[in-house]
Formats: sequence, C-alpha cells, structure tokens
Amino acid sequence: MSLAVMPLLQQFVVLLAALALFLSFVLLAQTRLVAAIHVFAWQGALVAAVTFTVALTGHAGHLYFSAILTLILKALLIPWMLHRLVRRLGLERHTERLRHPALVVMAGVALVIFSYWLVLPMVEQGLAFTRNIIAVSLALVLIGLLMMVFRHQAVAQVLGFMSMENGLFLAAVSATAGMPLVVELGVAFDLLVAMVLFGVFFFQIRESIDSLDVDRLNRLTEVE
Amino acid sequence: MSDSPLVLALSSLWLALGSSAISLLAGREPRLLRLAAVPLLGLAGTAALVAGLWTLIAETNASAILPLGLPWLPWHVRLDPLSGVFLVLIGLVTGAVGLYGRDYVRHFEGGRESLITLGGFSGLFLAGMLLVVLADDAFVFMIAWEVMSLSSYFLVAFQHEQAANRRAAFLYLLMAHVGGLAILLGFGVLAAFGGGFDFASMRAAELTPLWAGVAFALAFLGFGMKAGLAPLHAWLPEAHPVAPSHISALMSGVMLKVAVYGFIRVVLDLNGEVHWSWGVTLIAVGGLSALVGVLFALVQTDLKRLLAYSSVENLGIVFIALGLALLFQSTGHPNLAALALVAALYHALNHALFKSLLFLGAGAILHSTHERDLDQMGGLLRRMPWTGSFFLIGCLSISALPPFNGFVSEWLIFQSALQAWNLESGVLRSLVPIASAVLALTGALVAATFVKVYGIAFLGQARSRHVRRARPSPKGMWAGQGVLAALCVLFGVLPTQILGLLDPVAEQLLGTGVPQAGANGWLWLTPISAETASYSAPLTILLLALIAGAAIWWFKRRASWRVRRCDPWDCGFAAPTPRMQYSAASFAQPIRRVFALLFLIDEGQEQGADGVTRYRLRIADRARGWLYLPVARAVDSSARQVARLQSGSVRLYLGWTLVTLLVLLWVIS
Amino acid sequence: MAPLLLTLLPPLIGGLALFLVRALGTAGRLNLAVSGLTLLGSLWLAWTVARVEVVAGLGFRIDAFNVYLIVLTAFVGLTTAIFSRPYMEHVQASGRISVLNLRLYHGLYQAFMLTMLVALTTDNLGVLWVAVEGATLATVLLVSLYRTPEAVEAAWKYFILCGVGIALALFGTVLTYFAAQLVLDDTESGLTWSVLHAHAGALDPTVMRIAFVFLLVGYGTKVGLVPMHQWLPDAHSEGPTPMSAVLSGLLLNVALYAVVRLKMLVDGSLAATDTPHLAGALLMGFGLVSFVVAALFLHRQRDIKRLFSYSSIEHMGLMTFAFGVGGPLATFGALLHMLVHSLTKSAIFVTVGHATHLAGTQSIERIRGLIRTQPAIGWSLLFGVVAIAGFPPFGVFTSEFLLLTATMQTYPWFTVVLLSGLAIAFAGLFRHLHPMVYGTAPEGQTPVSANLLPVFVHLGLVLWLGLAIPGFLAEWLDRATALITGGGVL
Amino acid sequence: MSAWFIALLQALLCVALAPLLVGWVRRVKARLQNRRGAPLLQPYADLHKLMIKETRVAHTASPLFRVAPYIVFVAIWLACATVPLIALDLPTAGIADIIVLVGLLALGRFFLALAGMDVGTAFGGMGASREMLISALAEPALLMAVFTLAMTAHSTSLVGVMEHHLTDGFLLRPSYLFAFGALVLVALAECGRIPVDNPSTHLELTMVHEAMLLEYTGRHLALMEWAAWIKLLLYGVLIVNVFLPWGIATVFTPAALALGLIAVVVKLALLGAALALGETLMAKMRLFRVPGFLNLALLLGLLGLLSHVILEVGA
Repeated sequence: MSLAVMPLLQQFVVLLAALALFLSFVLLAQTRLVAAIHVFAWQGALVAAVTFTVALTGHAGHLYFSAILTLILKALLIPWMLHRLVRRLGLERHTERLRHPALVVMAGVALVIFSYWLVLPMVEQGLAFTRNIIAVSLALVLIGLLMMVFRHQAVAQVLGFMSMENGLFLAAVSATAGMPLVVELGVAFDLLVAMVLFGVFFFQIRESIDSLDVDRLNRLTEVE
Repeated sequence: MSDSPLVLALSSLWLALGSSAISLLAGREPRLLRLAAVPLLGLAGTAALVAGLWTLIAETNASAILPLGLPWLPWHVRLDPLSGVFLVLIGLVTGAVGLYGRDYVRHFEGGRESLITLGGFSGLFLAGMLLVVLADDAFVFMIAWEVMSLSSYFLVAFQHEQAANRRAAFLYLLMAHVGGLAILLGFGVLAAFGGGFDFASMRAAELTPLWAGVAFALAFLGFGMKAGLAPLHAWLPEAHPVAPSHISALMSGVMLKVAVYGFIRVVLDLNGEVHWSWGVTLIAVGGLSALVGVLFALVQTDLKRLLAYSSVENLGIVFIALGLALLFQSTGHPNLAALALVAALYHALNHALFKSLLFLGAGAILHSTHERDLDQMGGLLRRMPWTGSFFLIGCLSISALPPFNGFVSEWLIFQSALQAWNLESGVLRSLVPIASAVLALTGALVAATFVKVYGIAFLGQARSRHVRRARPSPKGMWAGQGVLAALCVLFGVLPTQILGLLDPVAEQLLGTGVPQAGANGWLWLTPISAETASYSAPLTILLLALIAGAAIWWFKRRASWRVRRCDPWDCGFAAPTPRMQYSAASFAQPIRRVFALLFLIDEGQEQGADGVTRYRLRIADRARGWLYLPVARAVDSSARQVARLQSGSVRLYLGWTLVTLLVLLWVIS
Repeated sequence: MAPLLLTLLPPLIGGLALFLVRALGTAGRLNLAVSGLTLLGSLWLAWTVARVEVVAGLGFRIDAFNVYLIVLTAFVGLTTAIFSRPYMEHVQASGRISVLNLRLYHGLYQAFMLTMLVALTTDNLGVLWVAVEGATLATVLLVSLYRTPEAVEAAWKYFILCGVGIALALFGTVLTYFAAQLVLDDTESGLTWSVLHAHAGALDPTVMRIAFVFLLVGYGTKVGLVPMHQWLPDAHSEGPTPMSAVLSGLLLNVALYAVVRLKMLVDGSLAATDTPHLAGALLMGFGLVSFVVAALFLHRQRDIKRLFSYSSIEHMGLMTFAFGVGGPLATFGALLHMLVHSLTKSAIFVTVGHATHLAGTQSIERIRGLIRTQPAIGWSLLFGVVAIAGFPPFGVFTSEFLLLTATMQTYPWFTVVLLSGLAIAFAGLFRHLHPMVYGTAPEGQTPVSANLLPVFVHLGLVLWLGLAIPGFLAEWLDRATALITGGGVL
Repeated sequence: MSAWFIALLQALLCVALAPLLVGWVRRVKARLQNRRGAPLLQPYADLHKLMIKETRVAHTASPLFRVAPYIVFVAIWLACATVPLIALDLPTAGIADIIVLVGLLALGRFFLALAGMDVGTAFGGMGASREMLISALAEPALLMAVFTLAMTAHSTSLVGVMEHHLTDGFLLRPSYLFAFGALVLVALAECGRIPVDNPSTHLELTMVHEAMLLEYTGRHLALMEWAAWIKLLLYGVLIVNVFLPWGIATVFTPAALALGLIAVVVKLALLGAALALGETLMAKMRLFRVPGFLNLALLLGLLGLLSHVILEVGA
C-alpha cells in the first residue's frame, strides 16, 4: 500500500527507518573512527525516536520507558564509552581505509534489496507497513554484519555489532510494538555488559599484539 | 533340563569375567594371576566345552533373556547346535591355554608390563567370544563382538614399548572397528526387513534379492575382515604375533573362528535364501586368501608371523568350503551343502587345535630362548624334546598329512568339491575344479612351509648361542601342548564320531545332515557312499604301526641293531658348521623365485653398524600399497582441504556466518 | 516452586558471594558446596516433575525434556567443581594467574551455571536468549583467563562470533514474536514457549521459516555447527580446562536444547505447508556436514584440547542430525547421546587436564608414555576415548546404535555416510591417542597428584548406561521423546 | 577272508617287485647305452648288503633321523598296498582312496625332507628345499589328473575308477589323454627321474633326492632306497592299471590272478623300457626349468578336468 494512505505517524516511522538505514551506510563507509562513533550515536537516537513514535501511536505504555532506555543506552552511554575508550587507546586520529569502498557499498545495497525480496511474501497486504520496516531492520542487521566482515579494526567491528543491535531494536519496536519488558531489560543489560567486556578486551588485545587490527589475531590457524 | 547347557555356558561366561576381576588384584599380589586368574580361564573353557558337547549330543536348543540392554531390547541369548560347535572349539583351546598359561605368565611377573592388563583383558576377551557365540540379538552380538575386538586390542598393545607393536595394535583396532561397522550395517538391513533386532524376527524376515545381497556383502566384508581374508588381511600378521603367545593362540585359533561363526550365523541362518553368486565369491576370495596366505607364510623368517600368515591360508580354506556349501545350497543340493558345511566346521575345529598348538610351541621356544627368528634357531628337538614332538604333530596336522586331523577335513573338502558334477551349470562345474586345484597347490605349499619351520627350528644345529643353551619348558606348558597334540591325533583318527557331532548343525541350518558318512560303521568314513569314496583313518594308523613294528622287530633280531655315531659325511667336505646350514630364507628361495611376482622383494647387501656386510632380504605385502595407503592418503588430503575453514581470521569466520545465513534464507524462500 | 528456587538460588547467591571470597581454598570449597546444593535442588526438582508432569510458574516451565538436562547440568557442574578445586590451586601455584582472576573464575563459574539453568528452566524465548547470551558473557572472560596472546585471541573470536550469532538469534526471536502477535490476542505471552507451542499450528509459516533460519544460525553458532564452529576449538584449547569441560559438556547441550525447542514450534507451524520437514532437513544438513568435517579435522590436530573439542563438534553434529531425522527412535537416541556425550566428554577433559599438568604441555607431540608414568591417568584417557569413539559396552555405542537403526529405517543411504564418518573420526582420535598413552615415558616425567574421582564416576555411569538403561531413566527419556515427537518408543 | 589274504599277498608283491623293476630299467638303459650293465637282480643284492652292513649316524642327528626311514618306507608301502596290482576290488582299497594315497606319499616326503635337514649339512637342506619345491608343483598336477579320473568315474577310489573304465570299455576320452600326460610328467618328477633329477649321480649341485639321503647308511639307507623304488613301482602301476586296466583280475580265481600278474608284469616291463629309452634320449634340466616342466603337467591336468567337465558331460 502506498505511503499516501498511511497515517502520519507511520509515515514518520518510515522516514526515520530510512534515515537509520542511510546512517548505517554512512557507518559502513566512514573511515574516521570518531566520526563513525558519532554516526552510530545518531543512529541510536533515530531508533529511540522510532520507539517514541510507535509509543505515541499505540497502546503499549512501556514503550515510552523502552524509548528512554534506548536513548540513554544507544545514543548516549555506549557512544560515550566508546569515545572514552578511543581516547584512552589514543585512536582519535585513527582512520581506516576500506580496500574497495565502492564494492562494499554496492554489497550493502544488494543486501537491502535481498532483505526486501525476502520479506515480500511474508504476510498479507494488511501489514505491508510492518513488513517494510522489518525489511529495513533486516537490512540494518545484515549491513552491520557486513561491516564486521570488512572492517579489520576492533573498535569498528564493535560498531558494526552495535549497529546490528540497532537493527534488532528497530525490528522489535516497529514490528511487534516492543518485546515484553523483562526481555527488553535483559537485552539492555546484556548489551551493557557486552560493551564493558569489549572495553576490557580492547586493552587485552592491545597488550598482547599492541594493535587493534583483528587481522593480526591469527595465531590460532590450522592452515600451514 | 533342556536349558541346563545354557546355564552352564553362562556360568562359564561368569567364570571368565571372574578371572578378569581377580586379576585386578594382581597389581598387589602378582601370584594371583598364575594361581587364580589363568586356571579360572581354563575352568571357564572346560565349562564351555561341556556345555557345547552337551548341546551337540542331546541336540538341545535353549534360549533365555538377560535383564540387561535396552528397555525394549533386552539381551537375548540362545544355545543351539551351531553355537554348541563353537563353544566346543573355544572350550578346547581355552582349556589347553589355561594349562599352558599358568607357567607361561610367570615370566611376566616382575616385568615392566602390568599383569592387571594381561589378566583382566584375557578374561574379558574370552567372555566376549563366549557371548558372541551365545548372542541371540544384534545388539548383544555387537556388544560382545566389540568387547572381543577391544580386549584383544589391549592384549596386542600389551608390550607397547616397541613402536611396531603400537602400530600393529592401531591398525588392528581400526580394521576391527571398520569391520564391526560393516556388520552393524548388515544387521541393520536385516532388522529393517525383520522389524526387530532379535535374531528370531530376522530369521522371519523376507528380504528382496537385492537387499539380501547387500546384507550378504556387508556381512562378508565385516566378518571376512575379521577372519583376515585377502586382500584385507594385512593387519593380521602384524597383530597376532605381538600379543603374548598364549593370547596369540587364542586370537589365531579361536577369534578367527568366531568370525566364521558370525558369518555362518548371518548368511546361512538369518539371511534365508542364498544366491549361487555368493558361493562363487566366497570360493574366489577364499582361494586367493589360501594362496596369498601360504606363500607369504613360506617366506617369513619370524616364526609367529609365519603362523599368523598360515592362519590367513587356513581361513581361506574354510571359506572355500563355505562357498561350496552356499553353491550347493543355492543350486538345490542340500545334502552336498551339508557335506561342505560340515567339512568347513571340521576344518575350523582342526585349525583351532593345531594352530593354537603351534602358537603355544612358538611361545615355549620364545620362553626358553627369547627368540622368534627362525634363522637363529636349530636343533631344538634335542633340547626341548616334548615341545619338539608336539610341535611335529602340529606340523603334520597342519600340512594335511594322514592320519592326522588336518587331512580329514581337507579330504572332506576335496570330496565335496568333486561332487561338482552334480551342478547343472557348466560354468560352475568347471569353476569348482579350479578351486580344488588351488586347494591342492596350497596343501603342497603348506607342507613345504612346515618342513621349513620344523627343519630349521628343531632339526639341524643351533644357529646362535642362546638357542644352544635352551632349557626344556616347564611341565604346565608342555602339558597344554600335549592336550592339543592328543586332540589333533584324536580328531584325525575318529572322523566319523566328530562328523556325528557336527551333524546337528547341518540339520539345523540346511535341514539335512550327512547320515551316510558313518553308515558303514565307525571304521569307515564314507561322505557320499562307500562306492564313491571311503577312508579309514583307524586302519591306516593301525597298518602304519603294524608294518613299522614288524620292520623294527625284524631288524632288532639282527646283531647290527646298534648304530655307530660319527661325524656327518657331507660329501667329504670339512666338518660342517652351523653357519653352513640352509637358513629359512635360503630354504624358501626356490619357491620365492617361482612365485616372484607376488612379493615386493628388497634384496641385497647392507653394511651393518659393526662394519660387517650382511645379506638383506625384506619381503613386503602388496596389499598394503594397494588398499591401505590410498585410503589413508585420501583421508589426509581431504582433511587438509577442510582445514581451510579454520583460517584464523575472525573476519573470514564472520563471512562464513553471513554467507551461510544468506544461502539458507535464499534456500527456504 | 521450592525445588526450582533451590536449584536457581544457590548459583545466584553463591556466585555473588564468590566474587568477594579472597582465599582460594575457601572459594574452591564454597564453589563445591554451592554446586552440591544445586544438584540437590535439581534432584528434588526432577523428583517433583516425575510426580507431576510439569512444574510451571514465574515464567518458568520444567517438563520431562529439560528436567533431565537440568540434573545433568547440575551433576556435571558439581563433578567439574570437584576437579577444578585442586586444578586451580595447581594453576595458581604455577603462577599463571592472579588472585583477582581466581576470584573472577569462581564467581563466573557459578554465573555460568546460573545462566545454563535459567536457559533450561525458562519458558520464555526472550529470557532463553538473554540467558544464552549471558552464558557467553560469563565464559568469555574465563577463556582469556591466562592472558596469553592466544587466550586473548581465542576469547575475542569467541566473543565476536557468538555475539553475532546470538544477535541473529534475537532477530529470529523477534520474528517469532511478530508471528505470534498475529495470532495471539494477549501479546504479552507472545514469547512464552508453552503458549506458542499450543498455537503453533496458527503461526504464519513464512515468518516462522525465516525466523527459524535466524534462530538456527544463531543458536547453531553456539552448538558449534559447521561452518559457524570456528570459535569452539579456540575457546576450548585456550581456556582453563574445567571451562572446557563445562563448555563441551553443558553449553553445547543447552544451545542444542534451544534449537530443538524452536524446531518444535516451526514443525507445528509448517505442518500444513508443502514443506513440513523443512526444519528437520536443515538440522540434518547441518548435522551431517558438522559431523563429517569435524571427523576430518581430528586428523590434523596438534593440541590435545583442540582434538577433543573437534570431537565435541562431531558429536553435536550427530545429535543435530538425529533430531533432524525426527521420529521417536532417533530422538530417543539423540537425548541419550546428549547425556552420555556430556558425561564422557567432561570426563575426558578432566583427564586431559591432569595429562597436560603431567606433561606440562598441551601439544600432542610432547605428551608421551602416560601409562608408564601414571597408569591411572593413561587408562582413564584411553577408556574415555574408547567410550567416546563409540565402542561397546559404553553408552555412546547404545545411542549411536539407536541412531543408526533409526536412520536405517528412514534414510538408509545416510547410514553409509555416518558409518564412514565414525570410522574416520575413530582413526583420527586413535592415531593421536596411541603415542600419548603408550610407549616409553620421557626422562624425568613424574606422577602428579590427580583427583580422578569425577572421571571414574562419569565413565562408570556411561558404562552402566551401555550395559543397561535403568527403567526410570528410560521412562524419563521416553516422556521427553513423546513431548518432542508426539510418540514414544516404549 | 580270502580277499584280505590276496590283499596281503599283493602288498608283499609290491615290495618284492619294486627292485626288479628298477633292475630292469637300469638294464635296458645300459643296453641302450651299449653297456653290459649290472645283472637284473642287482638291486636285491644291494639291499641285502646294506641291510647287513653296520649303520652309522652323525652326532648331530636327532632321534627323528633314525625314525624317518621306517616312516617313509611304511607310508609309501601302505600307499602302494592300496593300489590294485593284480586283482581289482580288494578290502585294502577301501582304506584309502586316491587322495589318501597322495596324502601318504606326502607323508613320506615330509619325513624324507625333514631327515635331509636333520644332520645340519648344507646338502641336506638343499635337497629338502628342492624336493619341496618340486612336490609343491607336482602334487596339484597329480591331484588334477586324479580328479579327472575321479570325476569321470564319480568315485575317488581307484577300484571305482578302474571298474568304471573296464565297464564302459575303451573310449577316446580327451580328458584321459591329458590326465595321462600329466600323470607321466608328475611320475618323472616325483620319482626323481631324468629330466628332473638323476638317480644315478651324486654330483653335488644337481642332487635332489640323493642329497637328502647323503647321511644315511646301512639299513636306513636300504629302507630309503627301497621306499623310492616302491614309489616308482607305484606310479608305474597307477599309470598302466588306471589307463589300461585290462587283464587285471576281477574274480579271485587262481587263473584270473595269474593272468593279472602276467598282465601287470608285462605292462610294467614295457613302461620301464619306455622310461629307460626316455632317460637315454633326454638330458637333465636345470632346477629352475623344472617349474616350467611341472606347470605343463598342472596345465595338462587342469585341461583334462575342464575337457571332462565341458566336452564329456555337456552343459
């Protein structure tokens, strides 16, 4: 069904989702680490906004709560922690060349198309809106994964991971009007712990191979 | 009453387990092994023997269910004539080994090897074999089978200091495992049709010819592998010799027969309809094994290796006979099939007797000279008279010479082969005689082999110092050999009685026995009819004795009975030294040269560490290069390919995840 | 409820307490006590479940399927704790680890147990996910406990791969929830497994298909299915040995448990479509590939712990295949295999711990003559491997026998692959095992103080299961089978 | 009863006739080589001399060395006693059929070879090794030939074979032809005649049979030699009586028996002459040409069997 017949809020959600998708492309191509973190923060903010909007549309009260949770976690806390880590690791000036940026972006586009093609047969017309949102969030997840495949800098990989999580949140919120609260909390908690651990590992890695280039973590190979 | 043999058999099972349990204490008190564990083994053997004989004489047929196994598949055990025969076989050999082992294991006391291993696994080994024979469903059969393989593997690896023994053990276990899997698969096929894993429902199963063939092929692969049939035999001469000698006797003498039992059980009892092509396959493979086995035995210089190879040959003969049985059965001559089957069983029994006798003899030599290499031996007959005489009987029996037992079974096999004119198809009619030609050639070569063994080891002059100082082996050891030797003669002289014992098996499996065999009284063995063929072992030995006695008596009357001792003449050359004798290698040289294309011969001189140039002769088995190594290479190379998965780069790993995900999503939608 | 609480609270409280305990000795003993309590609780729980089919409440649900896994988890947790006390003392003595990390170790050990138990007991897919992710977080620091470059690398790979996998699993969960919302009026219970299972037939097949792919890839990563397995050998070989024991013995089981639970939902929803056995087919595919590939990997190992971690992959593949085959017999076999495998494998890892301690290295080339130096260790290793290689009369043979027969009835030609795989795996294990246990010992190799009680207990149990499956256990497994496949074998 | 008596008579006859046959062969040979040669009864004289001479045994010899001659002699004699010489169905024939006969010969050979190796001289081992090689190739050929007859007669007892042959008269059986060839070749090899072995030489490197007897003296040597002669007779009788059984006594009347005796003597005389002729014309071949020779025999035997199966029975 076309955009025209959607209620305004849904249009708004679609717009935000589109922006989030765009941001993860930016994230994919962004070479400066600090900038990438900022982009990620904005993406988190967008997801929070989507949550808020969905909360406005609907019935589920606890969505307001989870919107705030998302905002704090994704837009503020995690970016701040990453930023701090980057500073303590002395990586503010760090930039990373992708080998074939154009190709990577094309791959990302292909993934978007793929995920849309995938969800097409999913449900009857009635839910075209959610279907499209799911397509977008699936694309976010896949692009995040793609980013982890192509970035060989630990922090960048973590960013990829986090943007995958953003995709998940987007799906959870927009497709299902939010998971049960206990799950939301659990997920958030896990994410936080994960972030802390990532921080720990950055230092462990650096002290073991004094670099954060994951390609140099290749002692445990079985190919001679 | 009818199931008391079964009770007895089970109690022998418990005795075997008890012996292994007792030897767990041997670590603290070494004498326990010799005083308790080994005698218990013998006792278990005797119990099994009695149970088996009872079954065969009373023709009972008892079955029971043990409270073990899966909830819906408890352990079924059954004791029918077929099991009975093999119980007798196991019992005879184990009993003798029990006698022998008491003194043999003594020299392991205070050695570096743990007696617990030896005693514990010997008991388990026996228990496994007994249980295989008693098993009445595939599950317990497989368990018993693998227990047998596994415990014998531990016994092969018993003296694991030498790398060669370890390799042998590994190869042995690998082959055993593969064979076991094949057997399991075969049972699976039968069970799929029978709808149950107990033998009763397998018997009832109606297989389509194709699947029956598959089941046969799998069973033949599995059991044939265990029986060491060529070309899958290469593990056997590695594994059997390295175990302690009394265990080698059990392995070569008994375990191979357990494989024969399994084959008979599956193919003739469970698998119903037989197809003539199976018989042909068996005859072909059996013939190949017989020839390969005997030729490689002939060129060996390690006594125990030689014996192991000759086991390959004898199993080949057994399978030729089984092949004839299948052939006749499939072409509708049950009575001839019965003859061939009985001949096969008879030969299995005989081989068990003389092969274990020979292994025990080899053990006795090893015990008193620490020598396995024929080229170091010589003149042992005068130093170990008892062992020498018993070993001679073993050699005569295995060379199928009248009036000893080996001859009777081979004679029976020839007789059944000569009935090939009954077959309708001309092709088969002309194929069987070729098999018998192979059999004849084998027989002659075996004679050559054992002339070599006995002549080199026991006759002539000692070729090394420690052999010159050999002491006679203790009583227990030659008693064990004596029992077996006596049995060899007995089985040779009273064939009609033995056939009478084996008859129930043929009745059970083929519905008809060989009643005519003893029809003309116990003196005359007439497998088909008195006109066709007859053999009277008792009279033969009687006449031999009479004439020899007469001759001796005739000479004794004369003054010149005493002989004068003098130097050997040797065509007037200088007094011969031990080093001038023919060695094992030189004895075999002419035949080796005639059959040269079969061996991988590496011959030449090599500079020893002491600077002395020596003659070098290594004879390798082609089967290794043809069958074993290619498989190993294939596995290794594919492993190398697969290893690329583990490249070490986390990004590639993530890539794998992504690709897998995308592919799956693609697939499902 | 009480038994459940007694099962879950000890690890929770004990875990928190253990973070604070400074003295290693007390920590070890406390750890032991906590695990013991947990086992008691789980036994009580099992007994309750045996009386009343299902214990449910507070979002938890214990039925025949997970209760035996709970007991197994608690049991292996206890035996491993028994082993880990002296082992960690030895580690600390060797100075490879700081006191802080030791406190971390014990605390995280219980945390891990907690996540395992929660994952098993919960009725909520979301909580299940949280727990499994929690398990990763709890163990990842333990993998890098020794701080060697290899350890850190292994931990990082473990973290990233499992993190990603789990993320995908979450997406699958979200999709499931989405599908549930279309049919359920009460959206809050949209993640409750029991409710979903009740309405499985109504769930939108297309969504469930996609969801299952994500869940399979996600949880499959944790099961160690090829080609998402790469983290597993690294994590096993570099972490402390007790960790390897519980990872192989428990974590993989739990992940597989999750997969099976979800398969039940998918089967329900796809039953009406033209591809009713899609989930099963996927499982079979993954299982077979993992099985064969892992079997081949065994041949090229140089590190003893890697060796056995690959054998774990192989066996998980086997179980996955069995669950994929479906049908009562195969499922029964798979459940039994879960049991015997984790018992045997944890026993093996315990022995390996002693063996590496004895030889002072994990490299297979340098572990020699174990039987000569310390027969107990040598024979335990030998028998452990014999058992894991599927030789009777050990239980692994029983389960593999069932599995093969089941396959024989449904997909005869796969049995050939399975059998050749078994043969290859066997050869791969023994070609490395032989030189390690047999032969002469290197100079100056001396026996170590070893506590092999856990090994004997485990192998004893496995032997017992091989000779005769006790009635109650058979009934138990059968009820689980009935739960999964809708039909029992007894 | 009379049957048993005749059987005994015949057995003794074998022993008695054997030296005569050897003497005859030597005589004819000598004549063919333009020598006067030893008298016909020389072998008896030799035996007698050896019997009364003192017997010497090497220090290195084991008891087996002294037992062997008796066993060899007895085994071969028993084998010979089971072959119908002058009369057909004898009770002794039931004791052993052809296969047993071959077995008995093998028994004799086994001990002969062992005895050769016992003293521990180089030549003994050499002789034993070569003897076993030859027998290993000859025995299957012999059995093949025998099986041909046995399958034709559906019986492995010599009596059965001969009876069958007598009843269906003289047929041109290709199988018999082949079997005959095989049997002759085997006989030459087994009895150590030229071209396989030369009984009348002690040239060290070419000896086979003689090499094994090298250490024997006195009565032991006598028994061994005698056994060898009986073996020659045995093969001779096999050849002539199996392939041309006519004249042999089927009833135990004195006339028939006398006729049988004459018949067999004449047949053997002719065969002996042929053997002598052959030995004069042929030269001994190298040891490693012998396998070829015996493979020919095996081939003939096999052909005989196959041609019987294929040509004479018909598919």
